[in-house]
Amino acid sequence: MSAGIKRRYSVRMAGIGGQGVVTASHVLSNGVILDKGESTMVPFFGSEKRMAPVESYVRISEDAIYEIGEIIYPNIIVIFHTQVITHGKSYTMPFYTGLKENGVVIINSATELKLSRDEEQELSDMSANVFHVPASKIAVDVAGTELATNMAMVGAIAAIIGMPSASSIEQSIKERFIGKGIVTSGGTAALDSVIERKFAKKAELVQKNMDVANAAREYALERKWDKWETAPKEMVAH
Amino acid sequence: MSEEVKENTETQPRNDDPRAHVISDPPPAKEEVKKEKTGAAAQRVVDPDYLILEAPRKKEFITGSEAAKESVRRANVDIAIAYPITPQSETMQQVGYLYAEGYIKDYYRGEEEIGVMSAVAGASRAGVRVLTATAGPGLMRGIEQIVSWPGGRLPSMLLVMCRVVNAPLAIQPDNIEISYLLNAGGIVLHGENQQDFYDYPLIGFMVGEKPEVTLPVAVAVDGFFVTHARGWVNMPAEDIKLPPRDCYHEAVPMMDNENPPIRISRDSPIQKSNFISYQMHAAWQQEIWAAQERAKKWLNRWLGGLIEVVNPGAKTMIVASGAAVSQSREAVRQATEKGLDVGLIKIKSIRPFPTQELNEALEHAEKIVVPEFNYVGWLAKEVKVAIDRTDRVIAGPRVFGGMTMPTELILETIAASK
Amino acid sequence: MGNEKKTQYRVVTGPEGILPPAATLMGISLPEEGEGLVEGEIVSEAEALEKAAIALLTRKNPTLFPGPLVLWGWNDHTDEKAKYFFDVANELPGIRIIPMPDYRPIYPKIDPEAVINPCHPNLTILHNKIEACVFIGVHCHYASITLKIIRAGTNCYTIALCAEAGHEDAMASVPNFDIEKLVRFRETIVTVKKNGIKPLYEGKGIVPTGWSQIASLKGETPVKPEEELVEAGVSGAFLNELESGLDDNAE
Amino acid sequence: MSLKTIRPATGFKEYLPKEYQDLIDDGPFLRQRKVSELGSFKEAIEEHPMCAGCAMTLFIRLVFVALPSLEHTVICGTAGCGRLAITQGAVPFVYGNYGDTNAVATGLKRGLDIRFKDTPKDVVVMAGDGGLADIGFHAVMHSWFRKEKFTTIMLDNEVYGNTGGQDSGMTQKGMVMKMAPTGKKFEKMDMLGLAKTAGVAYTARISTTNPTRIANTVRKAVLIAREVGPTFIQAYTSCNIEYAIPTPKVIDDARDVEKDRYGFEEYYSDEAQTYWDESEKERKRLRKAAKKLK
Repeated sequence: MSAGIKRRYSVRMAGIGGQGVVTASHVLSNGVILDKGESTMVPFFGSEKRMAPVESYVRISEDAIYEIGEIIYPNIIVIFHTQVITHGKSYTMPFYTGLKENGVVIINSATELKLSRDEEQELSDMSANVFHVPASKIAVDVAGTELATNMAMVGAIAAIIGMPSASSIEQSIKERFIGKGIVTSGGTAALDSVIERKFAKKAELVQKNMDVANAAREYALERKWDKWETAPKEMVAH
Repeated sequence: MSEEVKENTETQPRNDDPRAHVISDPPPAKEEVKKEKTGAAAQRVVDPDYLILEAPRKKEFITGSEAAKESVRRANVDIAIAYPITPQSETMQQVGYLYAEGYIKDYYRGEEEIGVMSAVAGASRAGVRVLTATAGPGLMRGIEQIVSWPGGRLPSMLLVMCRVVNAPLAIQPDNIEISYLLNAGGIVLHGENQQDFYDYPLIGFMVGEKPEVTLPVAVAVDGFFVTHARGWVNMPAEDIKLPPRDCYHEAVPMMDNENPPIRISRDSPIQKSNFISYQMHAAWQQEIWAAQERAKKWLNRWLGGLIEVVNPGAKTMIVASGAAVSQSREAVRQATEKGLDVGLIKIKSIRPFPTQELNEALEHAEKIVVPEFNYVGWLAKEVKVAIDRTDRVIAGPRVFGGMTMPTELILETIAASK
Repeated sequence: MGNEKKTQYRVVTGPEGILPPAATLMGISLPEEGEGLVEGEIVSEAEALEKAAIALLTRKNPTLFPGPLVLWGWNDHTDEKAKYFFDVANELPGIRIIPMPDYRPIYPKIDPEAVINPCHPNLTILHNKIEACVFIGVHCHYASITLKIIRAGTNCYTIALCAEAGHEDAMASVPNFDIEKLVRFRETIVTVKKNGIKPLYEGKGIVPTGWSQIASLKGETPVKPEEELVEAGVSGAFLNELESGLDDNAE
Repeated sequence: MSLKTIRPATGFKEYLPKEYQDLIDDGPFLRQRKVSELGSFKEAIEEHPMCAGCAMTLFIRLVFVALPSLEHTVICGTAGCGRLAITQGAVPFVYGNYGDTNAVATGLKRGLDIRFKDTPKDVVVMAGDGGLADIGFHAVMHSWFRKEKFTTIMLDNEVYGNTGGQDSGMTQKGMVMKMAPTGKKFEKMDMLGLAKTAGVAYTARISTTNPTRIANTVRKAVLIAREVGPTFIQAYTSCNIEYAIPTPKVIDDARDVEKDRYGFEEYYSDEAQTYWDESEKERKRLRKAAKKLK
């Protein structure tokens, strides 16, 4: 892609209630702004209950964003939980509906997820790049709680699209959990307090979240996933 | 795609003839008369075609409110819900007398219009034929409910006696309130005179209850000019009435727990849960406007067309609805006497709007004058959207706030446009 | 708008895009008794039935969607009608029967092998790769909505056998669809096969679908298969931790 | 006829999903279920999106068990959490506009009475404190003054839960809520007092502590509404999210609140009292007679 053209990404995040999908989109979007980029996010709650599908949308761009509303034709799809695919816990079925040509699918899974032959076929037809990142595992290993899965996903996304920077994500995490309260639903507020209680101090919570995000970033960079747009597919480890 | 149902006597008022849908009965036999039935019991259910188009009629000189009463008397209404507001009050009082005489099964005065329009929604969901009437500020107060009727697919009859809605408060005729109904999704008929105020409700009930339509109908007239003035009204005898509402042959299930599915939640909100739900809400709205389009077939049958054309082919055509039509008729007569080539199109149905009919009837017209009894000129806007060569349209003259419209005003406009 | 001449709109299999127009508003009108609609054109009832039969015999994964009005025995008439419904089904090799038992938004997610739901009918069509289907006994309002959503997002050939006025948004539709017409439809299917239309699938009649239906038709009590947790360890941990997490949320 | 609406037409049963088959074979329709049977039969209410440990959900489930004739009942609701569960109940549910429940119920009940002269149809309004005491207040009061024969059940969680924690008229004075940033300025509305003034035949205040009592109260309210006049139940159904009540402690909270200010309280009009006493006698007589037969 030539330097002249500004980069623009439309990210659709799908997960299940309680995973912090919306929080992740806040952190990612805010991180881009801190990086002097442009970003907007649209939280999209499913039915009120936990374990129900949740989607959130983030637009990331190097210049002004005019579009609003949910993203129907994303070029990045992020799957926070394999059940989104395996148990159809998704409002857009199949999960890659609307994915643009040469797009990216990031799946939270330690192992390569077995997709149906049709799904494999359709994904390769649209020359999609499918990356499996063990976000929950990283969260457990690094922070000792799977509730930090969303931060691992943020780290992976940022690494793959090349923005925002690690430092901006760290700053964004700080702002999310300490400074500038972002308005959240009652459920999310309750979840926050659960997470907080898991750590002695908020500072610790923030640090752990940062560590998780960075660990996932490293995981992605090691595998050259950031080269998906430029390098030939075989050079990018899936 | 509702299923054919065996006649369910429990859902049929006792005194109704189950064969009614198909045939119009012979006059009652002598011994029947001896029983001295009164009210609805003395009436025969007849085929709508017969009651609306064929039954012999007699002329009477009555007010618009009385005309509405006579319409309701023959409409086989189950329940009427009233709330006073000038200039509507007389009509629902008259309907109350019908209840007292046994022509209507239930009647009460509601708390205010939000309550009344909500109760109309409840009654319609119960599968009965329901009627109410309001005017101006009352319509505004009930509008949240009224705009939700079409989405609920709730056949019902709303009579609207137009009056000023905006401050300073006034009771004078002014039909600006119709513009608030245009985007609701329901059927809106605009009557010119007492005769229309008799005919349109009967037609409205039958059209709104067709399975492929299943929509509420509003019949509007300009207050006072029509409601409180007397005019000639041609009506059939009192002893016939429309078939009852056939609620199991409509687009949605009744909320009576007698028809499936049991787990209806027919009105369950389309929650913000996914695109597909958005798609459902979108398709839902499309279906409402589609249903309106389907009503045209029946309106044409019973209304004799969505428009009436006087002097087809005239170079200058007046397009009007409601009381403005009467003024325009006179204008046409005087213009013709002066040797001017002026015609008139009366728009009877505002929703569905007669786009195609209008285009055909105005194909030849060089000038189109749209006189209205409101400040905003909603009819002129409708006409301009519907036709091409809109430079032909002269959006006026208009009077409002209760003024009447001198015929001269229309003639002057035509002259000035030369 | 205006009197601009529209080129005749055709109601054909999708996907037509996010929001197809209502066929009615594109100038498609309903058939009279004795007629039918095929792709928006008024044809004879016989022709409509034939087109429907061919679609069901030759397209992939044909499915019948009985709605509340036929699958619940709310009056003697429906019991009577049921028999003829199955007569039709039995003439269609490889046919599936997936009910629309009601119209509520099913929470949290429909089982696309077990039901179709007007809130998102395309999920059932896509999941089962259904390319021809029949709606019968669905209230007109929900039928129209369902037909539009299917035309929007799938390549399914929709057939609306309507007890009332018919449906412009279906590829094929016949109005006033009573028992006599069910019988005629069955006869049409038989004739079409005789006349050399080779069914895509072999054998006779209905293919069970979904764990519940398969068990029930075998006469066994359906038991919901355990939802095996993908990556048991991690996901399992997630669920439990979240529950216990929220449970002491005020402390 | 009604039961036919849960009987599949010949040959269709096997094609229905299991939850529907269960509803047919083992549902609450065939006979009045007892609270003690909960868990041993298929409840009318399907999986719903309410929060875990929600007291309101428990209460709604109990209402569905208690309704004296499920197959002849229609429920009216309005915006709020409650309808998320009620929508999934195997009873027709009218979701009207904001706060229109008691006006809709009036038209619905009168309409059903016109069509079904020999079959009593129970209309039950089940909505939140905001829906009934605030936006629907006028309709509630007038339906009571008009003596409309249906039951009104207020799911009183003392907050607008579905919109995220704003104070309602039923919120206690002083509570700091999303729209009472300095604390609510006036007392919790006395809907029970207003109900008596309006001539409601039977009112009850109840907390979500004793399932059997809840069921009996609901059944009584519906039966009295059927024969005598309007009835009203004001039920404390806490919002554990907005009031941050630990899920395992939801019932403890209900007990504390009950002790503190929400004790069980019933009121009968004379007419209602007479009707109820006689119908109780009749039921006893029938039970005796039944025993004798055995």
